[in-house]
Amino acid sequence: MDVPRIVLGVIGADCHSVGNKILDAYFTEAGFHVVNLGVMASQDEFLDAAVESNAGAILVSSLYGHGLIDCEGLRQKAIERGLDKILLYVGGNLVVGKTPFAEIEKKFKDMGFDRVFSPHDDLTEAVKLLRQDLEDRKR
Amino acid sequence: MDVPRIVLGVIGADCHSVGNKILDAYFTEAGFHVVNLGVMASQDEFLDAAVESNAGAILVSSLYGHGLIDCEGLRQKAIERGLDKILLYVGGNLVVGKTPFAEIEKKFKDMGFDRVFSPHDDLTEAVKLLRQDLEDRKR
Amino acid sequence: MKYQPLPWKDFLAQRPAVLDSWPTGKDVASIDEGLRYQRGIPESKNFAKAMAKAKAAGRTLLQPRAGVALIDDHIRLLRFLETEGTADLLPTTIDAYTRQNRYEEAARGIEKSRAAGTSLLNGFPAVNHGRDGCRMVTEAVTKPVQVRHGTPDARLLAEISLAGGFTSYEGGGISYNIPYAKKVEVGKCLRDWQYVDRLIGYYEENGITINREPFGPLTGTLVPPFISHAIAILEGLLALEQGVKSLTLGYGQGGNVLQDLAALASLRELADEYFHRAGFDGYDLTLVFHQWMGGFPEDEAKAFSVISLGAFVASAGRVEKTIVKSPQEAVGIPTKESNAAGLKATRQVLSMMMDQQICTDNVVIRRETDLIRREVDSLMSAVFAAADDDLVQGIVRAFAGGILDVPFAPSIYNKGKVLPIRDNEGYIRLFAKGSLPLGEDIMAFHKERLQERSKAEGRPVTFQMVTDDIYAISKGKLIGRPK
Amino acid sequence: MKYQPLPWKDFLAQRPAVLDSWPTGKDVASIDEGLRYQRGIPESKNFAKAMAKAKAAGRTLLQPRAGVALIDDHIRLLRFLETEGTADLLPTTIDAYTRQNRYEEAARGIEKSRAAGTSLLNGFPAVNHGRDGCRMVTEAVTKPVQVRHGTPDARLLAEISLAGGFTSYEGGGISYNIPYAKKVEVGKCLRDWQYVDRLIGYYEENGITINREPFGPLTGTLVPPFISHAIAILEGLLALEQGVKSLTLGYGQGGNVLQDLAALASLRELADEYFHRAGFDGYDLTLVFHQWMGGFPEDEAKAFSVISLGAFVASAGRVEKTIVKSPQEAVGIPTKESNAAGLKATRQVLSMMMDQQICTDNVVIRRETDLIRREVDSLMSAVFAAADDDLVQGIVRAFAGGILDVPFAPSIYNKGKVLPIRDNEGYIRLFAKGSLPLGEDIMAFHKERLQERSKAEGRPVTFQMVTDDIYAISKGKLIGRPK
Ligand code: B12
Ligand code: B12
Repeated sequence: MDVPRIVLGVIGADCHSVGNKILDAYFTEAGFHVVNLGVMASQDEFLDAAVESNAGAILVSSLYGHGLIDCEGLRQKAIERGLDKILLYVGGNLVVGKTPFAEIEKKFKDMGFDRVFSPHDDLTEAVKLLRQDLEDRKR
Repeated sequence: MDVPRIVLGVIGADCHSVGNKILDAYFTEAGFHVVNLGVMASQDEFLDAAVESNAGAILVSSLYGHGLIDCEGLRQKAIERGLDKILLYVGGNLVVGKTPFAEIEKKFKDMGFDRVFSPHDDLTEAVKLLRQDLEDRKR
Repeated sequence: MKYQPLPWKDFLAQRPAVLDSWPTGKDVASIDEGLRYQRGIPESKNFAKAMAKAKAAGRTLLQPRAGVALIDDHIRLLRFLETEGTADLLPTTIDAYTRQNRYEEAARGIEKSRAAGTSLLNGFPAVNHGRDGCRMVTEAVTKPVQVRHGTPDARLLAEISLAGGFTSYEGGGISYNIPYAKKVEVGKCLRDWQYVDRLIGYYEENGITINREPFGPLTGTLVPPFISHAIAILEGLLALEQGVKSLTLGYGQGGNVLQDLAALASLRELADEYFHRAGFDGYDLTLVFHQWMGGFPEDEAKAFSVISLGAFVASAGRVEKTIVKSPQEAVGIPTKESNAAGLKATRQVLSMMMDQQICTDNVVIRRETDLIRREVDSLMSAVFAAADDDLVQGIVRAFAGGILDVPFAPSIYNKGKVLPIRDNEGYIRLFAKGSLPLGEDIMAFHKERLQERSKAEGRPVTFQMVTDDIYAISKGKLIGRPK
Repeated sequence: MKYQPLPWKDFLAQRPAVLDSWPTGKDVASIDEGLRYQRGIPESKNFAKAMAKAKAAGRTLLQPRAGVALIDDHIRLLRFLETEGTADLLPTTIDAYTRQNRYEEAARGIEKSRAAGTSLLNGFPAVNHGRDGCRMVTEAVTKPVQVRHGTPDARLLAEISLAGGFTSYEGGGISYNIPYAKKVEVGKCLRDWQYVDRLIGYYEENGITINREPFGPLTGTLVPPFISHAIAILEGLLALEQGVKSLTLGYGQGGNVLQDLAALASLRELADEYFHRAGFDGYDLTLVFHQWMGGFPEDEAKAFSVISLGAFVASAGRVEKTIVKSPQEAVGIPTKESNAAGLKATRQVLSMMMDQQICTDNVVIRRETDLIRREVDSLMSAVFAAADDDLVQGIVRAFAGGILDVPFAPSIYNKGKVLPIRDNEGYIRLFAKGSLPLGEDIMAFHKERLQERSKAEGRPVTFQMVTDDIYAISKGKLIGRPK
């Protein structure tokens, strides 16, 4: 069975590195091959890494509040780069200030993200969903 | 100048005695002659004391939440006893649970109270109002 | 001193009148039916067992206060507090009419609450709801439930609530009279509580342990530890005399952390000493710490901090239980969410502090512990001296003579001559001792400490200072300094 | 070690390029204009004076974090925090684009925020708003205002904000690089901060004291005190070298109360010792304590308790300033009300604890203070040894060699081999020391303490334990125990 490959990173000018290190360890232990860009990764870095590693999913973190600005256009760019089947996940403190999660989720789904996570979502659940979604995409 | 007389007490089955002792000291120091019934005073005790002392005002406290039940009908009874000019003040934690003060005030004013105080109102203000109201009644 | 339980035949002689005082009394005519019912309650829901387990494990359990007029609402409330609030122990706070045996008014409150769609009573009228209403409540939850009230004559309430499945009963013949009533004679109240304790002793003889908790904080307002300690120990002796075995003594937060820690340490030690000296044994002593019982700040953020500081002391003082306030304390009976918020805030502090050893043994704590000991001993020996072998008599005389005197209490049988004031570090000291039998050395210390404050504030020690201290915490300070 | 300020002509040589890096730079071309402006600021609004006064009075000042995209909104926010929140000191937190000198993106953020009617930036873009925008802010309030950011190259921001009337500047060449950046060379950043410190030294020479505050907490996540202490002291030395006189060193709450108290006591002592030994004098040293800087609980009641515990330690530790969190910390940048709630909760604890002496001297605190001393000395002497008389070189080599290593930091110039874990009482200890130059006796102690926990939990010390500890406080515990 081949190991599913994913690209992980914290987008924009965001320096929050703690969650990123935990996600790396977590998804690696869950059986994924994780290409971790660390913090302050640009959209292009995410896409380059996805192309290079032939990844099935990109997991974007944004903790510092500029998520909306930093993530804008990622889906289009992915399509331009020929990554039209790639899964886009995003999680963290995605917008500035306390906001109902449904609102946040809608905004990011409208931007082309497949799944949106709050900082308090269970990572076991995320792994399960990712596996399922990767399976579904294969077909 | 004659000393204005007032009746003070905590109505119903209410045992909160701390505020009552403070009000007694405060109004006494402010120049009133205070007839203090202490806690657990019935409507009749308030009215008897007012008649006996020829008081200009009755200051009712209710802290424990049963204010609405305990104060019902006090105005009517006062009129029946011939105390038709007497001022009725009430203060404390007047109803069960956190409630907008405007609502509470309206309820007690509808019941015939002249002024309604929250537990956090300034006592200096209350003294000022009482003096003014007593003056006004005289005319 | 002679300790002997109320003879069972005297108990039975009183009983019919007690049960007759309200129609629901007849449902509990058979004590044995109540015992059988209690035997069916799972261990995990027995309050005494929970307290004993907490003691063995060195854990602090959390309990809120809560009670509303109607059964369904009350059940919803308790369930919310045990799930969302993760309360370890549940309360059923009784309304103030029931506390005064004014069951008719309670009935009216129930009616009005039904009509209003919200509770117009400040608690659960357990007598009116009767044995079966109580059973509905205690069966609906998974945690042990205690009756919390403030009832001078709590005999009928005890009969009904114990048969109704409650496994702990708060109160005592002093602590539920002096702060809670105006005209109840001290002796009458003590005798009515002998009945309650005897009933619980009977349950105990029959294999059912009901936890008993004298109400520690009294008026909740600047009560010096030694006064509440002496009363707690006296009520403990009275309960043990009647056969109570699971005993939880209480203390209400004073606000100075070291004084509070000294108070908790000394309460545990002194109680055991007095109980052993009186010949009692085989009982299970635990402590409850009440978060600040005086006036709270109106602002909820500030109220949260008062709650957290209380939780901190509960943790450092290693008590078995702490009673939790809500951020709405100053305003009104809390919503269930606000009540749960108080629990969650407390839980966070307790679990963050759980494994930490905070210095509880230092020179200051030893100074205060020693002071409290000497003060308690002074009061206790005067009460014993007045007793002529009859503790009830001793206590009656003690109140009459001001040997026992609770600050700011409403009872006309309380002298009310004691005035507490905080010293310059916030310790609760005596400004006026009334007739408390305290030696000159002790009073010299109190005086010296107050002079320190007087000097620091540049004003004499007067009643104004007492008033300022009463308001202080609600205004965001510990000590009521002039502006 | 040779300490000498950056020569003024070298400073001036760099300056044009700095000011040219964004159009608003030209407004501050005349340093003297800035000085003149600062001279007009009333004393009551000078941050350095406020800190010195707090020290003299033994008071703890409260400061929130806050910053939004637009000037008017930012002013409204600060005013609310000083009135409703009764903040003693005000912040202006800078947005994350500005921190990376990405002024174009900041400009876009300003535009989008205007369009959206709400701040889409996580701070105030002071460079884009320029000198006059800053003056509008600092003039609109009555309290001293500090620039709080996280900017590796903070030269332009310093020029603009000081001319703009700010009287305190946070950061440092290590603390605003290693936790805040990924690819900024250690030496480059230290030199850019020499520029900032030199500018402030120049203000000082001209009679304007600007307060400087290295950022103590670093990644805010289980940083052992000795690591942040060593870095704080190094940044202190670098600032003093450039002529800074008002210096505030910081420490972020670790969660174990006694370790935190030991950390605060040792930071003050050690800093003074190192500064004096380096020949510095006539500076004013104060301390700032940051309430818990790691992941917060989502639930606001629990967050309030984390805030209160922090306030408790700030008070017991007698720091001059504490930086306050809000109950919305885990969720997002707080509303002004939530920010004020954090301040009010903190104020309540501080004023209730103000006059109380909590035991800060006991055998455990002495053990920990002593440990921290030995650890700091180990790091410092290794840095000095690597320095060849040039502290900047010493620090560069220290990071390259792992003599300095910040847990969980994003910088590629940080080895990232140090792993902290809490011991069985919640003290932060080392699981992996990486290349930190710590002696065997010290490591033996750490190991022994962790084995105690390992035994208590019946599981080996692994990375899972580190992860559990990172989550613990946000999940309502201090120590990440297995379920
Ligand atoms: C101390 C206290 C007690 C003590 C009282 C001891 C004693 N004998 O006095 C004890 C522990 C015994 C107690 C018992 C109970 N209490 Co109580 N108690 C308090 C507490 C914490 C402080 C009260 C106090 O002393 N404040 C200090 C004084 C100086 O302030 P004050 O009482 O508010 O009085 C001032 C003002 O209100 C104002 N004022 C009052 N009346 C008037 C009148 C006029 C005309 C004016 C101008 C001003 C004015 O001026 C006073 C002086 O400044 C309050 C909550 C709080 N405030 O933080 C709850 C509180 C009043 N209690 C409450 C309740 C419900 C009870 C109980 C029923 C038990 C229960 N269910 O929890 C029993 C009552 C039994 C009975 N029969 O009355 C509730 C009332 C709820 C409501 N209204 O919705 C409160 C608000 C707590 C709460 N949030 O649940 N309590
Ligand atoms: C520690 C911390 C810092 C440290 C970071 C050190 C470092 N290098 O990592 C320091 C002090 C340096 C810092 C700086 C800043 N911070 Co900060 N910080 C925090 C804090 C307290 C904890 C973050 C953390 O480490 N949590 C622990 C980890 C394990 O959790 P996590 O980061 O949430 O990650 C988990 C989940 O989010 C989730 N997740 C994340 N991404 C994804 C993606 C997918 C696909 C999935 C499934 C899950 C997932 O899984 C992760 C692992 O469990 C948070 C608030 C909080 N959470 O309590 C604020 C917070 C994130 N910071 C914030 C801000 C604004 C900043 C600053 C801009 C300063 C400021 N204005 O206050 C700067 C950022 C500068 C920059 N360039 O980025 C804000 C963001 C506000 C918002 N979104 O509205 C927060 C929420 C605080 C607040 N309420 O204001 N911060």
